[in-house]
Amino acid sequence: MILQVKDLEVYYGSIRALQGISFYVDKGEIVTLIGANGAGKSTTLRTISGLLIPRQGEIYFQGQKINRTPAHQIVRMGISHVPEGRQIFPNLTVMENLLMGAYTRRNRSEVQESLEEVLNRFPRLRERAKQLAGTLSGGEQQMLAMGRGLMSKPTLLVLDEPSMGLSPLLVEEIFEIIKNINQQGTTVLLVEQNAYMALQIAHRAYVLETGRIVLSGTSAEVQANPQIRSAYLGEVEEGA
Amino acid sequence: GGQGKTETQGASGEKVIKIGFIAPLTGDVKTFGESAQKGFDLALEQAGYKAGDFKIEPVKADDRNDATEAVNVATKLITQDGVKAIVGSLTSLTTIPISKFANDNKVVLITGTATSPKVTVDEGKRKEYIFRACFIDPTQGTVAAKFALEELKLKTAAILYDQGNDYTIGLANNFKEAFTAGGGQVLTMEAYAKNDTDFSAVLTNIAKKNPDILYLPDYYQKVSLIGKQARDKGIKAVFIGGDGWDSSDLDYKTMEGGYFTNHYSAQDPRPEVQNWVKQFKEKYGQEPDAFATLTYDATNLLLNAIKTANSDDPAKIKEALQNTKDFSIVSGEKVSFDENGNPIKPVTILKIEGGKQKFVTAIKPN
Amino acid sequence: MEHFLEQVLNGLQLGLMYALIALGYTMVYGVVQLINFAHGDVFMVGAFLGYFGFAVWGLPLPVAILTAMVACALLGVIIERVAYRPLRYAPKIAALISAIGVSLFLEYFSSLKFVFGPNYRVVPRPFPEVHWNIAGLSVSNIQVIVFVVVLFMLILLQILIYRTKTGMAMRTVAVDHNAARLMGVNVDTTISITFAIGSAFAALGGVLYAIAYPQIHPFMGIMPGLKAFTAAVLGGIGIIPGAVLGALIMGQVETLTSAYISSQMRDAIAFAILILVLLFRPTGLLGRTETEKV
Amino acid sequence: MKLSRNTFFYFAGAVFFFALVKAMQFSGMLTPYWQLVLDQALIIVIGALGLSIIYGFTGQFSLGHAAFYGLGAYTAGALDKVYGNGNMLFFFLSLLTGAAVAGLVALLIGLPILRLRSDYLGIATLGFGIIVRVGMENGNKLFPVLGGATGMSGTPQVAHFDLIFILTLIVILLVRNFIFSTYGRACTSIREDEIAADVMGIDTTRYKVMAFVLGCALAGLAGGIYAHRYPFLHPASFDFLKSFDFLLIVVLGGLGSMTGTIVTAVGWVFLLEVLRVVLGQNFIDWRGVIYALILVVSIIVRPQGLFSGKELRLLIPDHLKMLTGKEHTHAGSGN
Amino acid sequence: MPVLEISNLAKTFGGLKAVNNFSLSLDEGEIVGLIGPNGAGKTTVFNLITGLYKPTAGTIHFCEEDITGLPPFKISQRGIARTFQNIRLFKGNTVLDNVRAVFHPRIKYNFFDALLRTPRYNAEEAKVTREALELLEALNLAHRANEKAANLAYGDQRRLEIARALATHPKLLLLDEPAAGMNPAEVKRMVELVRYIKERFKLTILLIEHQMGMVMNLCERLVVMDFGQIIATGTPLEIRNNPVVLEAYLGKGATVA
Ligand SMILES: Nc1ncnc2c1ncn2[C@@H]1O[C@H](COP(=O)(O)OP(=O)(O)OP(=O)(O)O)[C@@H](O)[C@H]1O
Ligand SMILES: Nc1ncnc2c1ncn2[C@@H]1O[C@H](COP(=O)(O)OP(=O)(O)OP(=O)(O)O)[C@@H](O)[C@H]1O
Ligand SMILES: [Mg+2]
Ligand SMILES: [Mg+2]
Repeated sequence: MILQVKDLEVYYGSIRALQGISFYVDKGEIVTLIGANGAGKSTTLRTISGLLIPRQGEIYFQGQKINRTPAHQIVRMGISHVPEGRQIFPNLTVMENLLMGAYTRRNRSEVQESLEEVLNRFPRLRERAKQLAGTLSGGEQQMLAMGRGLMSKPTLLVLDEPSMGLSPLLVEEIFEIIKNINQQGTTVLLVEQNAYMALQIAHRAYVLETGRIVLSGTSAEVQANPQIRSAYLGEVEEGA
Repeated sequence: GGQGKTETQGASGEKVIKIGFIAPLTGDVKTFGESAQKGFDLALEQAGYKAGDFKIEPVKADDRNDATEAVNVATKLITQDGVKAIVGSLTSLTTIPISKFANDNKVVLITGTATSPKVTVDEGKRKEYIFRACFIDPTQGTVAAKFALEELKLKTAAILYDQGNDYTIGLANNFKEAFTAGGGQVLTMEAYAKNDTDFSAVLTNIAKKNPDILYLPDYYQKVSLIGKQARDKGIKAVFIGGDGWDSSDLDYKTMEGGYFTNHYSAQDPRPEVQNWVKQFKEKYGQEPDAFATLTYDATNLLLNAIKTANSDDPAKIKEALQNTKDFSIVSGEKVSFDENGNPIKPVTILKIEGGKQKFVTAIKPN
Repeated sequence: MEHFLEQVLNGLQLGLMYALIALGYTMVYGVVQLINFAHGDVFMVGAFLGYFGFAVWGLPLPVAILTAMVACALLGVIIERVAYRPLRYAPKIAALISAIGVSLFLEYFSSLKFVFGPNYRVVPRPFPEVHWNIAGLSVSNIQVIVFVVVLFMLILLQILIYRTKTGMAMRTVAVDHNAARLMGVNVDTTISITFAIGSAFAALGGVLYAIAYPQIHPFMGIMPGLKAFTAAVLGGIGIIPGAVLGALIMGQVETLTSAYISSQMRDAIAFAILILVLLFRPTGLLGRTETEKV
Repeated sequence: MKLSRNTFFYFAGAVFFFALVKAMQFSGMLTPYWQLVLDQALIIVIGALGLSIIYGFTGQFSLGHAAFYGLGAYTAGALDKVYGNGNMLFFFLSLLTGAAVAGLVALLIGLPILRLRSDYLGIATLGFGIIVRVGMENGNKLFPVLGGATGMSGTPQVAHFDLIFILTLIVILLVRNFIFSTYGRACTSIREDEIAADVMGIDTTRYKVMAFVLGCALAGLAGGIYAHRYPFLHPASFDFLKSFDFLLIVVLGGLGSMTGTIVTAVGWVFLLEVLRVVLGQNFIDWRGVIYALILVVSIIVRPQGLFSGKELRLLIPDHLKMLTGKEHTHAGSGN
Repeated sequence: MPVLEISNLAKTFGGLKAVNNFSLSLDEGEIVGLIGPNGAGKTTVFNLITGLYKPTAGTIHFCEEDITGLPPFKISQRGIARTFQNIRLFKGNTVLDNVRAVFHPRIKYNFFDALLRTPRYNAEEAKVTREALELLEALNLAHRANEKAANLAYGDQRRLEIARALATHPKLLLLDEPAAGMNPAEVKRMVELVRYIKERFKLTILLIEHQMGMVMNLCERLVVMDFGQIIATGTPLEIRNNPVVLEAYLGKGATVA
């Protein structure tokens, strides 16, 4: 178990966004969290990466308790979180953004290696290396965010809706990349609206509803669940 | 505010008169206000907090050198604390509005240092309850011009003044008028703003004109800065200024050789002067400046009037003040008031020499 | 002509003085997007500490300056901790109000008797002033020192911000704290460093200012602070070379206006020019004119 | 036009307050000093409401408000001094002229500079304030009556509580009516997102300028009243540091809240005077220190301001109340 | 008669030709999909139509009238409304006021009516409020009318943006990725919604969307852009089988619901 979350409760002011959720991620897995808008997926990820402090519950990463560790230290421990809405640095160039991803790494040649790797994965970014990131289109920004996330060579890559706003071709590509990254040994925790695709590449899935986990299992099991098919995959016609 | 209140309610049944004191005790000219306060305190202390049959109870207030606050504070002192007379405030900016209020409410007000003619006379009408211990703006400018022309025999002048301060504007304008009338030539008149620290542009212009005199009618801290930069620019002119120079914080080294008009000279052997300087030094460990001296004089003039009237009726105190005859204060022997509430006293001219103020002459203004 | 050149030199000196303050101002703004109105007052505290250092306690000048810089760096960090950090995620204007409060606090507190006191103090020259005559123009050693220091600060800041990791961290913090955190940046530390450097530079500026214009008092920071900030805006706020450019222009405008148009109108004309420049370049001379990407 | 229910209660409240003040005056509880402070507070309320429109509701950062306050003061003061004779008609005419002049100047300067954004706009307005101050210092060269740097005295002191109170009531009502109209909504949408407002059909330039002109005219009106209540006008009373006073009132009150602006304006004026009384003579030099501390602490405790975006029920139009709970929200934190 | 007629539109940023030689004509009542890879220039086209960007070349006619270079608010008043790729609501204002604000150009009382609360003001305010509430009702947001827009859930915010756009009484509605970040079930509901509003408000719609489920279901005609230029147009069926589009945009395994 590389990541374990126990009875997590998180509040925004007085709003209880997470109502006690527990789940785990094993080494080498892709685990996906799916759920409607506002279910608490992003909140879960933000709590894991230390941006939010839980009121209740525990988070263990590689056996270490991290629910009170500040975000900048969690990065060093090996969790890289690619946030929802990209959050790239618009006033930095594409290259600088990528280098920021390796902010915690000291070994220059290794960083250079990762950079090459990322630029090969996203040739578009190489073309735009000197452009200010703020003027990239939506999809380009998403690629940049992913690339930046990979630059820290994480043990656990946490992805929040990486396919949002991307063209179908790129969505496919992104999922390819995720699979690829995973095959090369990085564990992935993936939040996706695009439940089809997510379930296709994930080993296991959890379904979140208003701050609770309502279903879990292997991807196949979850995908087979009729309620899930209607609520998240839109396959059964509902009453208008 | 409360000091002394308990005493007044004591069994003695003494008669009490409250005197207000208004000055900038906070803000950027707090240092002036504190000097004035020292003068006020020392005067009361020397009088044993008594004038005639009356015990003096001072009520102090801060106006932050702000016209609005000054009016608020004067209203408080007059309508709430029941003061019968006020010493203050320091600058014309605050004293003009409170003098109107005091006069309307028939409370005596005497300012140590507010020089604008508008303090005592406005729109051609004399505010009967208002007096001052200093010269009005025209006096010093005129005397300085006369002195420069007749005694120093200097013929050309440049003037540099603060465009936002009516004290310096008043002196500058009157110096110019008198100097020109007396046959001198004002080569240039330049202004700066209150918070300026760099005067190099205008000083460069002045240096080119090479005047005999650089007239600097501002307070000590500003003229020190200007003087320094003027010398750096190679200006050889004699510096001349007004009572604003009178402070131990003046940069004596820079201002060496300059002359300024003042109310008195610390070397004047008169006991009033010597006592004042000595006691001030003893009590506060420093030399008194113009703010302290004039406020001290103003307070003493007021105390004398209360004693003479022996009444706490402001109308009577006002009468007594107006009729002050040959009263000796630090800034003048045998002082009386003219019909506008301005003291009739000679202007002293001092020279900065060897890092000290040196008495040169005293001139009676006409 | 020589006269004109002399005025230009006067303007240069004034401009460099503004640049001295504007650099720190603009750097802090660049990172935290806060008009730190207290900057001018930290500058004042620096001037006082420097003065006490070399004129009262008799420290050698470099030691006095260093002491002032370290003390002000600390002061800057404390101000940020106490007055700005609690407001970090509040609307920007809240921190601005806090900054006005801190500015007033430093002014009024400093003018208390047991602190610096309200007096205007004359600052003695810590070293003799030397004038050189170069092509008919008089140049003083103080002017040269100020020039060198501004240049040094400018280069140092450029290197710091664009060539170091800390600088990159600052630039990310400038945009988005959470995203910066996710990169492993310690946001609190980065902001503290920013304030420390900005305030240390303010102190350095303060001491030099007090040597050039040898008089200090608790309210001395207001006007230079305001002018320096204006200069920073003129050059494009948050942009380091912009601060110097803006400051030099302000210096020239003020000086040449005083010299050739009217000394009464100086501030009016200086600010009128500022407004005019902004109308044509709404984000300052070197500011990026960004069309917001919709 | 029928009086709506809450307008009725608004006036009822006003009458009650007025009666209270009169009773306190009569019984001597309200000394002329506190009366003056109250009058000053009302004057500041009017001026601050002006900035509230400009910044609180329309989001245009202005650091030059005191300049317009001064323009109104000088215009109204000089007019009444020269042409008036203590006559009420002239008093009102001069007030209106003062407001109009401030508004007109705002129009001329606002048209070009309101294109600027946030801090750039702030510094431009601040600069304009300094230009106005230089103008005041040299105004006597054109019109000797203005007195220039030596200040202007002799303005007729005809404003008193009754008049100021009625004017304040009217201003509050008019500002309320403005805010809760389509014009007010146009303004708040500009504050929230100028680009979206533009794309949704709102002429942003026009309403930014309108808000600026209105707000500055109110500052001018307040200035005019000041000139008739305080006997001396001096450029120093209207310099840029005074603009900060208006700004902090509006922010501490809570952006986008008239109620907040009104309460804080009154509170601010009284705070300064109460501190004077509380500290007594011996600690008077702590006044500035404590004032500064109160400022910092209050903004830290309530960064969104006292009433951010909330209004007293009294100020909300009836037809909106039916939709709402106790408090109506019509604005955000507007950062 | 075409509602919108764009000819040879171009926009460059520095050296980048974001839109180039772009021509498009929309007939009344059409729903046309504008698709293409990220960075193709789709949003830029919207920005050009709505006046946020001034075109480098080309003209835009709306209902026969040349609107090229008009300021955004005037274009809106002519009858073009839009939503934004990154939601841009009046966040601090209430849901109701988000909608009411944009009634502004059509309000029939003047400044003095407002200041004096004349009967005209009262009547008109009541009317505007009623209409706004009806719109919110139609988009299933009426129950949140007095909530701050910022407090709405993401999906509600998307719908509020549509409600606000409708409140300008547009003839032409430009939707920029309305279903972004929604799961397939939610996308389906969005499709229903767009159909519904198109009928009810008699709209012509230009739709940018990457979710093929939405585009293929809704649109009669698709325009595909790449590198600022149109690379293909046609019915969904044609586009789905267009090799160029497959290559540039859809990808081989195009999943279409
Ligand atoms: N900063 C915040 N302040 C207050 N409430 C918030 C904040 N962020 C999220 N919430 C609330 O917390 C709940 C969970 O939000 P979260 O962003 O985690 O949802 P999500 O599952 O990621 O949805 P989406 O698919 O829209 O990204 C929602 O009800 C949301 O409104
Ligand atoms: N304001 C701007 N300044 C500079 N470049 C810009 C600007 N706006 C857009 N661009 C560039 O124009 C190109 C087209 O951008 P646009 O946003 O129109 O793409 P898009 O087709 O909407 O993409 P997506 O589907 O990802 O939203 C991009 O390469 C982008 O970098
Ligand atoms: Mg999310
Ligand atoms: Mg787009």
